[in-house]
Order: sequence, then structure tokens, then C-alpha cells
Amino acid sequence: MRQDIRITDQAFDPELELAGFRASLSEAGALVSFTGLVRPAGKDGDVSILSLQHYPGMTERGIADAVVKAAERWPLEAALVIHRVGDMTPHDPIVLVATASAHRRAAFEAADFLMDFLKSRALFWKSETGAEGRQWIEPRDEDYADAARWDDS
Amino acid sequence: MRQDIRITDQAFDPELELAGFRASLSEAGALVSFTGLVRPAGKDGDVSILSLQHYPGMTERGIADAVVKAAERWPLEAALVIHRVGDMTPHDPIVLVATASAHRRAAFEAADFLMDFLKSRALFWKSETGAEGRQWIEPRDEDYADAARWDDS
Amino acid sequence: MAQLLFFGRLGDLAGGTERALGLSEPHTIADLIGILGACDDLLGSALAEPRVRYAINGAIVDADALVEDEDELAFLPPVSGG
Amino acid sequence: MAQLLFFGRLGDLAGGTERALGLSEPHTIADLIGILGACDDLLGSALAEPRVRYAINGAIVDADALVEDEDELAFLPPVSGG
Repeated sequence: MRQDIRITDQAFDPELELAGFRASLSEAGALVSFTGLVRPAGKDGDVSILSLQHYPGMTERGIADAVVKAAERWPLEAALVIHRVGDMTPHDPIVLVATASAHRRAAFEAADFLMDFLKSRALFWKSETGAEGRQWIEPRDEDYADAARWDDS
Repeated sequence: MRQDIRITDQAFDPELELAGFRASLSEAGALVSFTGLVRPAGKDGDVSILSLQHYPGMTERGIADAVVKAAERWPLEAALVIHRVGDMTPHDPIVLVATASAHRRAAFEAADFLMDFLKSRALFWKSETGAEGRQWIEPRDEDYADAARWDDS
Repeated sequence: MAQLLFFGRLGDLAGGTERALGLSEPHTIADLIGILGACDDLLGSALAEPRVRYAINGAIVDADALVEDEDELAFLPPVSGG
Repeated sequence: MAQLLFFGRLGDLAGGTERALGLSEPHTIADLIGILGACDDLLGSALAEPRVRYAINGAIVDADALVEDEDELAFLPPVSGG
């Protein structure tokens, strides 16, 4: 399986990346993508800046391990993970995950699995800055529950 | 919820459509897309042409009903369905489904649901033309099983 | 004239996706399949297969539904999705 | 010098994401938290919270792991994903 994992502090263009990903495919009939966008409404009213911090090296290795697990579990032709760090404003793309497989079920489940990993286990720390100042965010219980779906099955 | 449903006999550009879809969003934090591509390997060896037939009017109404069901079930900001008909060759995009919601679970499940509908219940008839001539295709048992997942829950 | 539409492999058997049929009085779909089958066994039995559904003017109906002149009757074999 | 890294809200408490600490001999992470806590109660108790994980040179370890001079010790509070 081909894989492409990138963490960047620069804005990226999800559709440009997806076009390149699709052009790279030779066998797949199914391509699933997830794009995460900075939402305008935060917990304490409007968010002006969302900031993501990572641990260079260790964060990438954790994502690479999750991609390996996905490839062991589903027959993927290729997987792409791009994750933004640093300061972002509403509507900015934060994360892009794309998976390609012969059939759609594998592509859907692998993308879902990778997003659950990124949301609850990858080494990212998020803060939101709004009218009330900066606030660090922790995962929602929902995120832990989503990730736990893959643990024993 | 905004919806955009199109059946076309012209080639379309999935990433261009996705860029437009993303630009239309105001609240969503999660965008899931599925792109179906003509696979080079068919049942009887290589496929040179895949052809899709639909029942104009009735096919569109069936898809519109499925989109309404998805919107009743998941809090979606927008949904996009583009389906190609006519003759296609390997690697051509056949179908694009995109869903956008505040959170990722709704976007994933709604896209998955719509694809299951399109694969097993929408009024499309598919034939593959290869070295052995034209052959009409019926859904795999897997497609019926996938669609049945949504029936009672 | 009633318009008959044959989708998927039924179009191959019918020798085309559309056929016009003048109906002086309403007939059930089952009757029409019998008439078509009298001229063409293979087509008649394919149209009567249990997995084939019928639609009159875009609405799914049973084989005992009446087709009138000016109606559009579609024969829908199992679909095979995108 | 050992490099200490404080992620997320721990960086706010530590007054920065990095701090260098000369270690003439190896110390357990628990001991180092005690030393840091002696100067700064709030930081000490935040670092000792059960949900905070520790990594030495990029590998997750327990609080009784030994940190040597030249090691990189990271304090990892609960992550908050993409």
C-alpha cells in the first residue's frame, strides 16, 4: 500500500491533494475522503483562532502506526493523511484523510478508523482563542467512544 | 439542508465539484466524500466500456427520497450526489457523494447510507463490455446486505 | 399508444428499450406480458420473472395493475447500482 | 542537559514549552516532578495528574523511568485531536 503522511504548518488545498491522490490510483474503485474544517462556533461563542500543537517526530510515528494498522485490516491501495498544525481561522481545512480500495466498505471503514485515531489518540493539543481568551480543549467522550469501536473487533 | 442531485451523461470532475461543495458550507466541521471509479478489472477479464442506464425522472426521484431520509436521520448542512450514466472507460468517475455536518459521525454515516442506496436500490442498470462482449451486471449479495444495515435501526 | 420501456437486459431481449403499443381498452400488466410472450417466449418469461418490477407512469405497481392507452409502462429488472 | 517538553496546557503552567535541566545523575520522572513541584506547586501537581503521560526520547514510559542528561523528557496531557 502507498501511504503519504504529512504534518504541515502551511495551509493546504484538500481538493488539489485529492486530485493528486486519485490520479495515483491504478486499481481502486472506491475513494473515501474526510475533510475537517475549523468550525466558526466554539464552546464559548465564536472562535477567532484555533491552534494545534504536535510533538514533531512522535506524532508522525503514531499516525504511521495507525496507517499500518489500517492497511493490515483493510485491503487498501493507498492512504493519505495531511494534518495542519499552528494557527488556523474558521473554515480552514485542519485535516484530510483519504483512503482507496477496490470496494467501498473497506475505503469507508479505513477512513473512519483513521479519523477516530486522529481525533482521540494522535498527539495533537488544541486550543481555541475567542473573546474570552485562549482555552485548551480535550477530546469529547464521544471521541473516545468512537475510537473504542475498533479496539476488540 | 441544501441538496444538489445530478445525473449526467457527461464526464465530471469530482475535485472541482468538491471544491464548490466545500465553499458552500457555513457551519459544517466535517465533510465526507465518496468517489466511485470504473475499475479496470471486470468479472471476465479487462473491461473496456462500462455503461450505465437509468430511468429519467424516476431514478432522480428515488435518489431525492434517499437524500430526504438521510437528512431526517442525520443533521446535515448539505448533501451532493452526482451520478454518471452512459458509456465510461476505466478510471472514469462514476459517482460522487458528499455530505457535510457539524460532526464527523453524521457525515460518515450519511455518505455510507447514500452509497448503499445508490449501489443496491437506485434505478441504474449496468453493463460491462470486454473481450467477451457485453454483459449485464446485477448487485452483489454484499450490496444488498450493506443496504439492509439501515432498514430497522 | 402506451409506451413500454425495457431496462437492462430486458432491452436486449425486447430488441430495443422502447416499444409503442396501441390499447383499445385497459389491460393488466400480466395480460400484456401474456400478449408479448405469445410472440416471443423468451421475452415473455423474462418479463414475468419475480425479480422484475413494474412501474406505470413512474410509480411501482403490481402485475394486476391496469395499463391504459397513453400510459408509460416500465419493466425494471434488478438494479445494479453506481 | 536534559530537555523537558511541556505540551498543551502544561506549557502555559511551565511558562514555555521547553526547559533545559542539568542532571549530574539519573533521576526518575517522579523525582523530577517533585523537584519541579518544589519551586512551583501548580506545575508539580499538573505534571503528576494520572492522565498525563510521559515520553523519554519519543517512547512512552512510566513515572519510575530514569531520565539521564541528554535525554528528552516530554509531558503529554490528554490529546485533543484534529
